[in-house]
Amino acid sequence: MRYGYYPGCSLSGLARPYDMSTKAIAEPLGIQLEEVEDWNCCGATEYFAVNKMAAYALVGRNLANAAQQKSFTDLVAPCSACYVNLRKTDHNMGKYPKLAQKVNKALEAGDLSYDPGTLQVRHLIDIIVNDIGYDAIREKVKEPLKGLRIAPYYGCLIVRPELGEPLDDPEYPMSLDLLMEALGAQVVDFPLKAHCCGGHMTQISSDTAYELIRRLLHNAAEYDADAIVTLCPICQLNLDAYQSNINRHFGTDFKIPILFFTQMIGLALGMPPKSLGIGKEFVSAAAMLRKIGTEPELEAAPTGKKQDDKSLPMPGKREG
Amino acid sequence: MNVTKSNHTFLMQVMDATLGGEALLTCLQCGSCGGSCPSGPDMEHTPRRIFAMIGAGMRDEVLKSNTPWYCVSCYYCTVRCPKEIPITDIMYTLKQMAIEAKLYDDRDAPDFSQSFIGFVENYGRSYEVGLATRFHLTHSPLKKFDYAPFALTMLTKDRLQLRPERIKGIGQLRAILNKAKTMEDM
Amino acid sequence: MSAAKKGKLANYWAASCGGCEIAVLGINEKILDVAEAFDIVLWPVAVDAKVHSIEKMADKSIDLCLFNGAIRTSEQEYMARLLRRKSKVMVAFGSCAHEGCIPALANVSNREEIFQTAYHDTPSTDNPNGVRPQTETEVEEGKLYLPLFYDTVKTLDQTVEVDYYLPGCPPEPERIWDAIVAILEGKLPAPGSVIGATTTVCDDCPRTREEKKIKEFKRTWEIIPDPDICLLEQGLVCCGIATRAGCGALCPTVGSPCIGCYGPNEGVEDFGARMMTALASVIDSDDPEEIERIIQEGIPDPIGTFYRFSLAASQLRRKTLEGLDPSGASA
Amino acid sequence: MVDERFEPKIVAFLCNWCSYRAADLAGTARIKYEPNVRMIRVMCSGRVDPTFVLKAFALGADGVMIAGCHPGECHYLEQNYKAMRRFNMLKHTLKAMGVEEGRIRLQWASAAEGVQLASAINEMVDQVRELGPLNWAQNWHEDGEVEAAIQRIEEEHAEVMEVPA
Amino acid sequence: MSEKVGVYICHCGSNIAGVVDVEDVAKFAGEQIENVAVSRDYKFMCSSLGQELIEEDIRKEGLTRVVVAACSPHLHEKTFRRACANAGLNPYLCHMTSIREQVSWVIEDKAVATEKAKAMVAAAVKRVELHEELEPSEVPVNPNTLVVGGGITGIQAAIELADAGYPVYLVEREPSIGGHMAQFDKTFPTLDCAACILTPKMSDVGSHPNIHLLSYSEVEDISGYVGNFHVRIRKKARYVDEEACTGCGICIEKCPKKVVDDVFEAGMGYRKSIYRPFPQAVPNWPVIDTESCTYFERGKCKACEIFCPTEAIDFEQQDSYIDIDVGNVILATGYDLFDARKVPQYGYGRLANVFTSLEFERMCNASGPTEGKIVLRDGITEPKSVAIIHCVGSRDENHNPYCSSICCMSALKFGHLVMEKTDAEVTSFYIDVRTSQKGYEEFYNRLLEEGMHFVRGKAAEITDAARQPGEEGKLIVQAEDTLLGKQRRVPVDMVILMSALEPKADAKDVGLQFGISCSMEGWFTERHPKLDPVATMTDGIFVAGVAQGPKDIPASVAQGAAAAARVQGMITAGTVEIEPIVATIHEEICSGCKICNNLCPFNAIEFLEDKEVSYVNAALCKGCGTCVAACPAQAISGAHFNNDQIFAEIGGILYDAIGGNGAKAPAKSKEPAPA
Repeated sequence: MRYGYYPGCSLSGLARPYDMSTKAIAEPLGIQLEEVEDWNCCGATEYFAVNKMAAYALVGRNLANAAQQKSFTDLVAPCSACYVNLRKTDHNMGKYPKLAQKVNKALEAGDLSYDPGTLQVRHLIDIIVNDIGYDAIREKVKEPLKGLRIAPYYGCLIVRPELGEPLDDPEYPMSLDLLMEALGAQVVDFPLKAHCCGGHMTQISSDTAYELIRRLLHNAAEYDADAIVTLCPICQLNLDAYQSNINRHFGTDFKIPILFFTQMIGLALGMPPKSLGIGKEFVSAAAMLRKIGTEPELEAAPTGKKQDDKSLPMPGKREG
Repeated sequence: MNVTKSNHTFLMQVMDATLGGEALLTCLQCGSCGGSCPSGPDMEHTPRRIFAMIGAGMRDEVLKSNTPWYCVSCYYCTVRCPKEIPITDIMYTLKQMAIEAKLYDDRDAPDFSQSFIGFVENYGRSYEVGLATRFHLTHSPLKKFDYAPFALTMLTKDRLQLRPERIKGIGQLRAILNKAKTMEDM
Repeated sequence: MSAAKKGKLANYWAASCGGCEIAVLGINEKILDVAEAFDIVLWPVAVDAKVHSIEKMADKSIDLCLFNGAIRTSEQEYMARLLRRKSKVMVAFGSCAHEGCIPALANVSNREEIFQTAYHDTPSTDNPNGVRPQTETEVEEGKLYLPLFYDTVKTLDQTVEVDYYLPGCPPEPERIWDAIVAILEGKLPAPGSVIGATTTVCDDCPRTREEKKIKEFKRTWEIIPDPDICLLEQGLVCCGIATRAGCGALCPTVGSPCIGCYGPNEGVEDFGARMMTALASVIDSDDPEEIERIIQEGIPDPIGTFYRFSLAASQLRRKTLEGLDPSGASA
Repeated sequence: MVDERFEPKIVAFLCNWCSYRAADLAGTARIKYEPNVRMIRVMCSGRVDPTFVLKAFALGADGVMIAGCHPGECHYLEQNYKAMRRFNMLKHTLKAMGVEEGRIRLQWASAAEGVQLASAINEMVDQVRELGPLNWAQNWHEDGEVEAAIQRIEEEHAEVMEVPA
Repeated sequence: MSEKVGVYICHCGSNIAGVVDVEDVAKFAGEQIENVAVSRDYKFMCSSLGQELIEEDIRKEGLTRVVVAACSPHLHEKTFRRACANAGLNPYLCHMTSIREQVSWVIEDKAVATEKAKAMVAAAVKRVELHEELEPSEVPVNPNTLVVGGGITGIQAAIELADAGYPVYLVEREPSIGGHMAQFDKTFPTLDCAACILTPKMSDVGSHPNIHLLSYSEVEDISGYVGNFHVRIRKKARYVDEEACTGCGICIEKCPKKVVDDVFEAGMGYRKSIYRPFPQAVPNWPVIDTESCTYFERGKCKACEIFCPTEAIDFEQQDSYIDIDVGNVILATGYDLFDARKVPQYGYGRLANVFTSLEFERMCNASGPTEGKIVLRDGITEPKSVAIIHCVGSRDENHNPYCSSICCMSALKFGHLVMEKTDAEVTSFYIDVRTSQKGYEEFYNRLLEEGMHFVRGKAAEITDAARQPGEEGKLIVQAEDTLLGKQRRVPVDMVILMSALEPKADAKDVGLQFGISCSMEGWFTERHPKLDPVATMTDGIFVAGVAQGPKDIPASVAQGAAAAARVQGMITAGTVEIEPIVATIHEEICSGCKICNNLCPFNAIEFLEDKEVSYVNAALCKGCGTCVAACPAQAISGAHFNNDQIFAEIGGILYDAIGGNGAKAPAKSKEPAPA
């Protein structure tokens, strides 16, 4: 099956492991991903706050570009924020013709246009559980994740808001639970599975953000989870990169690795952890890997990168 | 009672600027938004209260409050609202209004949004290193958070891009965004 | 029918195809009875007579005028007025005079568009100088006139008062004979009525009818209809439900849906409205989108479907002129 | 007044049970709305024959509204669905006739929706006002050329007849 | 022959005359509308003097038609029709046009209002000229009544009618009557025991000579019309011979198969495969549940048959059909409870100690699964704290937009019961507490005094994920305390969800079967929400109880009695008038195309096979006119709303527009009428 692929900014940076593992499992699962040409940022949760029309137009450019490629009708985004922005723009353009008119007027300035409904915007988990299916995955599993206790973490934007046909229940989703079970893992009850990871609050108010992250880690620890498995780059970042800070701040001792669901699929398919970007996480997954009999390979420290001539200058400090 | 176009109150402005915003008229003040909100405890006013304030025409107080900026876009309020008010989208509207009116007290959140957008408009992509550097040079939001070791780990884990990537069609994108910015909000 | 009481008969042909003329001959040898009963004072297709001889006749001196054809030029209107003045009984003969028929489908267009098509745009036209018919032309001897070509085709009764209508495209010979007999015997219905049945084609149609529920309107080429079941129930838009009986259900009997040439039933003011309302009523859906789809896909040409014969006689008579380019450039 | 505002004439067919009562309610509540709509009561929106609408246009209406109970709330159970089907069919035909969509409107209004009915009327009046007069009869006036053309024929014939045989 | 029309313009005090120039309108009608013989304006047309004015003109001036331009016909059409009839004019030759509701009350500009009034009067005159004399027909009323639904509403209605001496057929779908009320423990606000007040009424029904109780039965088909309905009832097989069974209960005792009782015990308790829903069931014959019965599953067992002392068990029993004739029907089919699983954030079905209101009712009930003890799902632990969540599925656009009306009071009742039976703290999470009936506010006050806590805020979620000390092992209710403007987390042991009342799942089908309409949600629609609350648009079909909309027991009982009173009125009158506004098919025009036959939801259109034409049964026809509008041959005419009348009305209402013939209707040449 052929899909348009919109990786989004995170996957080429802080969520590189997500990108690596997605591409690694695509082939064995029979998924062909065709990257949207010259895609731009989706605006995350920020652009809509500053200028809605520009935000819609920003996403509109991606939809228009993707629709032009014509080799696919389903556009897949692995990042929740990208997914919701692409889907919201397509959905609202369809629901409010006036909006579609305006977005297209803006796109006209770049010789583009987009007819809402042309593309079906879908999240990666959607195509894996619905197009491929639990049974097909179960059949492909070579190394079942036996004995692994996993807290499935959906975060917000995969299941909310409801834009058209919902992907899963907005309050108590189950698709990732069932997928992890299909991989042979033991899924723990994780009541906070669709609660917020703090999102951009890490950048704005640490008190708020840390508390939100702590709740999640606390809840997963209560159920003795070996790992939290996520579907979203920001969720992964917030739970992983800030975990040591949380421990320092609250005097706790969480050591829960945070992995992408695609990495777990890769492990179950028998792929070497490194090829899945495992090892790049802040909180080591080594203990978890040992539990399923996979020895982690240590990530070699990067060699000093040589300065590329084409690189752009760093932006300077803002005046005032 | 007269069914004619209503005068342009703050409430009307907020509703007009938000797709589906007219549902705000039916707010029951039940508080399921405030009860659901992950950052509710840290907000100056819960979303419910913000709606009451909007109805009361307390424009400046609303736009000055930290409430919209503390919205994490989790959409719990939106899916739970018994009156189907697009609460998250209203928060976006309030942020935009606050920026336009320069009425926010706390600069951190709006500046973060604008720094982010600055990158998007310059490069077509967001760029964490630059964003963080720029943001941290002007603010110190994570007072308890030491940015340097964080960045170093990211770097050693090959999870940071060292240079921003610029899309090919940046000119096209800017033309589109500039055109969009001339338009009235929905 | 003695010679002493011999009446005067006029037949006239305005905007129509000529089929009505043939239909008159379709009464076969009975035409001799007609000739015996009437002096034919005007019948351009068959008998040599001059307009000015009619003009000279005293008013109401023609006993019966069978007028076929719609009114689309000033000349036809002139003739209609003239014959009305001279005739005791004026019969709108056939669908064109009755309700406009095919010529009136031109009411979806206007004069300019029609001229543009006829004198310029058709592939077979060679008109390098762009010549167009004019109502006035200056020649050495003086001015020459052509009749005015109307934007809107009219029925006969929109032009002059009509006593009776004989529907059909063309009227069936039997019905023509029935009418002539009725006229001769003075057994005419009240003036203004249609000479014909008061039921619809379904009454004569041999097909069996069960239940009308339509999920999809089909075009004739899409299915081979079952020979025994109502065509409408098979999804074909058959106008027999709304069309006055009189033809003997010729078309539906042989598997072709009725197209409505006999016009509406007694008392109906708008044939298309009857078809629209009946068909819409039996659409088997309560979902607005599905209804929309069934209609859009099933009835691509509503005017041609509902007003094929009756556009001029309908309430709205024509497509709005406003939507048409008065200069004809859009044609 | 020089540029007098165009005041469209709109005929509304209201069902006896919901929408006519909504109009009653709008009155009782003293809700002021555009005076351009003139109402005709029928027992059910299902009674509205497309001929009524066509006739109203032909007789000079600039717009026609059909109002009935909300789907599922018809006092005759489901007859408003028939009204809806006919409305769609009629709209389709009127479009082909060149009648703008805004001139015909199907409005659901329950007996409690006086305000909604009044707003719908205001909205429609605004819309039709923008569309301008329909003036249907104007469509077949042939710019008044007919009589002159016929007179020309009469004159021509008179001339011919004067020629001695 | 031209008609002589009298036109009367009412001032309605200043209601009309304050805006409309009534004299001008009267003058216009008299001078410019053809066939108007008399045109007057008068202060109050509906007053007896106003009516006399019309009567006198009919007698003296020989008026043949009357137009009254005044208020809405829904208010005074009957008044003026009666006035005409008094003067010997057929009442249907009178027409009203509403220049108050549609003109003076909605238009401010006097000139514009006067113009609109003129158009409406012109339309009325044009229309009334074409009116025909109509006569209502009369049919006898069968004194039998069908009551559908054996809950408290249906029971009340049946007893009222039976006591008055009229035969009643009471049809109940379940094996026993009693309905939801039989499941309850106490009733608010008096805290009477529900069973104590209900069971005597149930046994009354069981033994009343005028009541034919048909339990475990459903209405299969209904035809006919007011006064004369024919009903077919399917009696489902009980597999117990009612003649032979004594209700001794040995079969139940001996049955080896125990299953969860999802109906009466709301899933909280068990019953046998042969069972009666509860001990006081009426009738008390048991019924075999074939889904779980071992014999029906595997063809073996028959323990019940073996032990039955009267050989009443009959495994071969089949459904049977009973045909009855009744004059009226009362529908009291009740409600379903909203499925709280549809609100996943409240965790019902996932979090053990979240209960629905019905589960809690059963728990409190002394004859229920816990014998009245309030305990957690483990069956042992008494809760130390209980939260009650209001508006679960009510007042919520995601589920049901309406208020379920009983939950606030039930919640207070539950609060009282918890505090009476345990030491637990009770906290209610509400949006508004609605206590608008007699004694209700007092009950609220009593609970405040008893120490029940109230948090104003819709519960956002219920979770078992502890966040802070004190929350471990508890259910935490998170909500905004809107009176404080702060988010609160209240840890409790037990949560009770006040689930919404919903229309029966098959309410719309039942509505269609009986020819009555439902609201969008599925509540049966009454004829008039205020003035005719138990009648429906279909004569002879009445609704009562929650089937018509959420209401509590007193209101349901009142409606049951009201419906019974309406039926008694019909029976006492003996005959019923049928509105003459009906459709007629003209046989000579009808070609039998069968477009119309399916369009009538009242099945009034028959197809006469012998004549190959369709035919309208006037007694069944409700006069909507849909078939009239649909007939492609225009073979159907609708009395009082025929095409010519409506065409004339359209012409009149557009009298000042340029029409299709270029003519300005209606001109008139006669001399002015006397003012």
